[in-house]
Amino acid sequence: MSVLKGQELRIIGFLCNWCSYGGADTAGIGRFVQPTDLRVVRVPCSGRINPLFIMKALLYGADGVLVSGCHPRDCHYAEGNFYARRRLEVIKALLPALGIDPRRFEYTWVSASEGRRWQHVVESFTMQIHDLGPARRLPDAPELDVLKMVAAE
Amino acid sequence: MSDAASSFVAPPRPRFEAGTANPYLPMPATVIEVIRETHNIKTFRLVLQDEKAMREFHFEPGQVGQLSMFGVGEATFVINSPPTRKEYLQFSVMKAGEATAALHTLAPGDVVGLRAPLGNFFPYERMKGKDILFIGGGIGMAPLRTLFLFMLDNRNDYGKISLLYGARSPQDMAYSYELPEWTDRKDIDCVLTIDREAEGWGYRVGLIPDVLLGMAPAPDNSVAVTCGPPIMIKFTLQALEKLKFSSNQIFTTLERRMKCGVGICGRCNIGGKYVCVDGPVFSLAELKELPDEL
Amino acid sequence: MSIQEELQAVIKEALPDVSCVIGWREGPEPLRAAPLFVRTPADADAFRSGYFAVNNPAVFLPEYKGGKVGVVVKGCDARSVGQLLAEGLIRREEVKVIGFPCNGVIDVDKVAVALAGACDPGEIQAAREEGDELVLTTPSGEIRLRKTAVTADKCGRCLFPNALDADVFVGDTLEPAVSADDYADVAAFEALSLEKRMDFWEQEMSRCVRCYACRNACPMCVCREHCVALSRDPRWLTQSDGVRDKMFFQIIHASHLAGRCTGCGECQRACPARIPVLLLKRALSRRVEDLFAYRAGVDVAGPPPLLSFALEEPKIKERDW
Amino acid sequence: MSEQKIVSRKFISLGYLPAWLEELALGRTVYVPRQEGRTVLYRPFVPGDLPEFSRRPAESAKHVLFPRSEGLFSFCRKGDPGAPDTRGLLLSESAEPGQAVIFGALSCDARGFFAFDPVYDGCGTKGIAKDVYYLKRRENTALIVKACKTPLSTCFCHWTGGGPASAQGADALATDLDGGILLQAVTKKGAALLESAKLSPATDDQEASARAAHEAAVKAMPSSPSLDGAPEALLGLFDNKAFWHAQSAGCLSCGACTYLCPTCYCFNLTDESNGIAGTRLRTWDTCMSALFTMEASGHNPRRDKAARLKNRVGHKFSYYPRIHDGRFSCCGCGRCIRSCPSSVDIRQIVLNALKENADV
Repeated sequence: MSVLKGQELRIIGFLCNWCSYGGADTAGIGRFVQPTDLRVVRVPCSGRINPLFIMKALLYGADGVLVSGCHPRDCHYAEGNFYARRRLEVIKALLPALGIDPRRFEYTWVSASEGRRWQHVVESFTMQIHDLGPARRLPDAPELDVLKMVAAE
Repeated sequence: MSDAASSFVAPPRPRFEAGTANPYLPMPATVIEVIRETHNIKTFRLVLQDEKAMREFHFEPGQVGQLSMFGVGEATFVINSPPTRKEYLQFSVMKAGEATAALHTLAPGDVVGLRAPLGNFFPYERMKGKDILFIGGGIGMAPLRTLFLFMLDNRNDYGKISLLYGARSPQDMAYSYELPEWTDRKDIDCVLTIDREAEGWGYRVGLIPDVLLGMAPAPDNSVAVTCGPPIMIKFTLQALEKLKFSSNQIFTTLERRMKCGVGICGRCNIGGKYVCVDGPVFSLAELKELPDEL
Repeated sequence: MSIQEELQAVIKEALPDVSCVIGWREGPEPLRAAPLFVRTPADADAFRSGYFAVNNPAVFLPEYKGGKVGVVVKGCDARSVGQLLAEGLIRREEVKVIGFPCNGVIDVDKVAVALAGACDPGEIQAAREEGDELVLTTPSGEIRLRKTAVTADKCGRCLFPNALDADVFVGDTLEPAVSADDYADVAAFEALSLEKRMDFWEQEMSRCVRCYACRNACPMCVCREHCVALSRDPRWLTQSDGVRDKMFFQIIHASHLAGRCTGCGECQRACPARIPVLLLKRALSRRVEDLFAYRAGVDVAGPPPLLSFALEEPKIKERDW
Repeated sequence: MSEQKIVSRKFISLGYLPAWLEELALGRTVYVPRQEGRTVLYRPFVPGDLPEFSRRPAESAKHVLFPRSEGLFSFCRKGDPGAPDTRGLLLSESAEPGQAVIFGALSCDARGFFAFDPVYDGCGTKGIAKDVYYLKRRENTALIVKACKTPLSTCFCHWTGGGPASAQGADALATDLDGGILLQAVTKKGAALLESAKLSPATDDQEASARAAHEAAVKAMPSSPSLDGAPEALLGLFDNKAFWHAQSAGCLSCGACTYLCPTCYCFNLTDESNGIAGTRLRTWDTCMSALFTMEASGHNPRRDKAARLKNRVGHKFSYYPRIHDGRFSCCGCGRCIRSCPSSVDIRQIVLNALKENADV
């Protein structure tokens, strides 16, 4: 299963190095089939995730953003995910005020051993984003159109 | 209407003439050589890609150029090879900010943009027949190098030529590979100094202003040209005044954040003077006329 | 003695102890006061409080850190002072807070709406309060407006008309007009379809000129020239005139004010393009209040909510995938 | 008005105005004052809309000639698979600007371009460097200003050589009369715009009414102080830290004043790139920002807001007039005062400087 319903959407995942990235690895080693829309960015800890990463992704091209870290009380740095939990929960309130569907951003906790769970998270979130479809984007300045160019002949 | 209105004369409405050159468009240039001078200074030798433009490129010692790293931005550097040696145009870049850090990644064959020549230059015509004293500190040697080599290439036009060049340590001395040639020459007086003793250093030790006072150059029929970090300039100017150099005999170059390089974008002004067009070369007498905003 | 005269007297008394007292004076336009910096007793005569004293003087306090300064504050301004103190951005012993009961302040934009094209608000030559009315002298004669129609929205939901934590309080305390902030403005906006909400911002942000008045007028935006919006590396924003970048700056501003915004509305008032940027901050303030029962500048006893955590978060319902 | 020769005159009744604007908009962009949100701005005319004249625009019209952000040129790396060692680059200049008309600008807006003209025409460089982007737009844009009737409390155009009904720098002057607008062209470009069947010939009576309206508008302005000594006074106070500290106390270092100013012409150049292709942007910049003069080394000649405000006022009323025939680079529109969140009043600063200098 490479893509759900035809068009692949852009989903950005911010995964903590110690748990969720390991969990994704476990899922890979176990050859648990997952949709391919997700692009993973590995970060040291969910506490490292600047809420602006999420907002930047959503404004500049992502159709969905998924954050995953260690389960509460299991943070490699003891308390990073506790801070993250508050920040992520608060930043979510900005989405409806901007006219962005809040379901485009979710966060969850997956440990390194939870390969099955990771598969489930990716499937559920990808499905959720496909239900929402491609995100509307605010226009960029026309003077930046050139950035869409690639190398000249 | 008030007096102000009646005495007001509107400026002429400007006209656009077809074919007017675009002052913001850089000339593509190829890096032909990169020299690592010190831990944070690199020298780049460039040739313009347009061979005709390279042949006809004319500039004066002291003039600057805007080097473009496309995608990063521009920064201003003095052309530090003399107009008398035109196989390439040379720029020395100290790593400090975004643009200079990007420039430091250049390798031979890479393409940069160049807008040059910009700004004024050293009044070398007026310096003819005079004794010339160069005082350079660190990367401040770059603009002096242009004039220094230019004068060596026109050696007979000038009297005694002395160079006092200082840096923090031997490792911080740019153009170290050229120094033996300069110190060996009999027709120039070259004094090198570093701030603190270092192993294997065979020249002077001491801060530039102190060494300068020790050299005690005579001010008669002399011109001093100096460039370096602000604190060195400050004390060097004091030393020169102590040596009875008048403010008309002292020249220096100023640095400012510049963007357009052609007197339009408005940021490099000191009062009504724009460093990019009215400078970067100023005599101390001219500097004293400016508001104190360095 | 009027409140204003009493405040003038208090300012004069405070002066020997402080390098200056920050308050308000008459501005170049009748409807807009300007900040006043009282350094000598004579300066205090220019002090004006009241309906036109809109500016939040707390924005200047971090500049004066390291020396003692006085500040005259409305209730909303006092919340900014409180939050600056809670975050250690200013020191309690370095500020002398002078409070008074505030009856609300004007919103000049609402005057423009109320004038309904009769004249440009800039043409108003004089303004005075008469009971519940604002009397404006215009080139085409006197115009009377109901004050309720031109008072700032924030005053309608104000819970703290009396400066909290003031060293000196002048006058009798006022009862707030409401008992809670219901965030009706945020709710009303979020009742629109997602499409309409984004349309709204696309239209509004197209007016932004990127002057950053919203940021610089914000008492809690203390990074000033070190603002991430100006950073080239990482480059959060391009220099372009695009709506997306402009919107993203507002997101930066709002997210950096989450749990810190005291709702003074200076961002919105300062905006020369009249973009209602306070709305975004209020959406986050509502959330912070819901989750952590925290109101910036009021509930400042403990650490701010986003600089702390609880092992169990009773109000946070996590995704149970 | 008196100093300018009227080339042609026409009258348009209000009912025909939208049709005429639509006609002007054929092949051109017509900018008019337009209500957006709670403010009025110069925006492209939309057929069916009427220009908003009950309030004066919060911004100046300078963005028509000097966009907030424009790509000067784009660059693209050349890939040559045959010769992977050669690294080439393709530069392309941005497209030519189209024709534009600004209808209903204020007199001060038109005069604001006087500050740009000599600088962008290369006077500072003796004509070596001409800003082709600005000059092309200046050439391609016609300005029809509309005479003001009453001053705002922040207006001071007459301090700087202008007036509420001045046509200086404009191509035509529009004046409200009963039932319509009198249009008086003062340049050939303006006269060409008035060649339209939607306009009717104007009468001497209409011109007399307009003249009376202009005179009334001038009379409505409070008297103007002499600013003759301002350039020297401001320079004389350059090192007076206490003076500038006091003047700038309320300044928030934002860019509202400079971005709304019709005469502020400073800009920044930056690159945006995707690694392969990119563009060099010219964007408005503000001397009120600490980054304006911040050097890569960290040295900043204008570190505090007092130094920066001094530069803004000094530039407008001292440095600029000293190198540009005594003309202030201020047109007295008062937008910097009106839109300043702290109501910093540039008039008052100049007057304070004159007073302070006289006291010394």
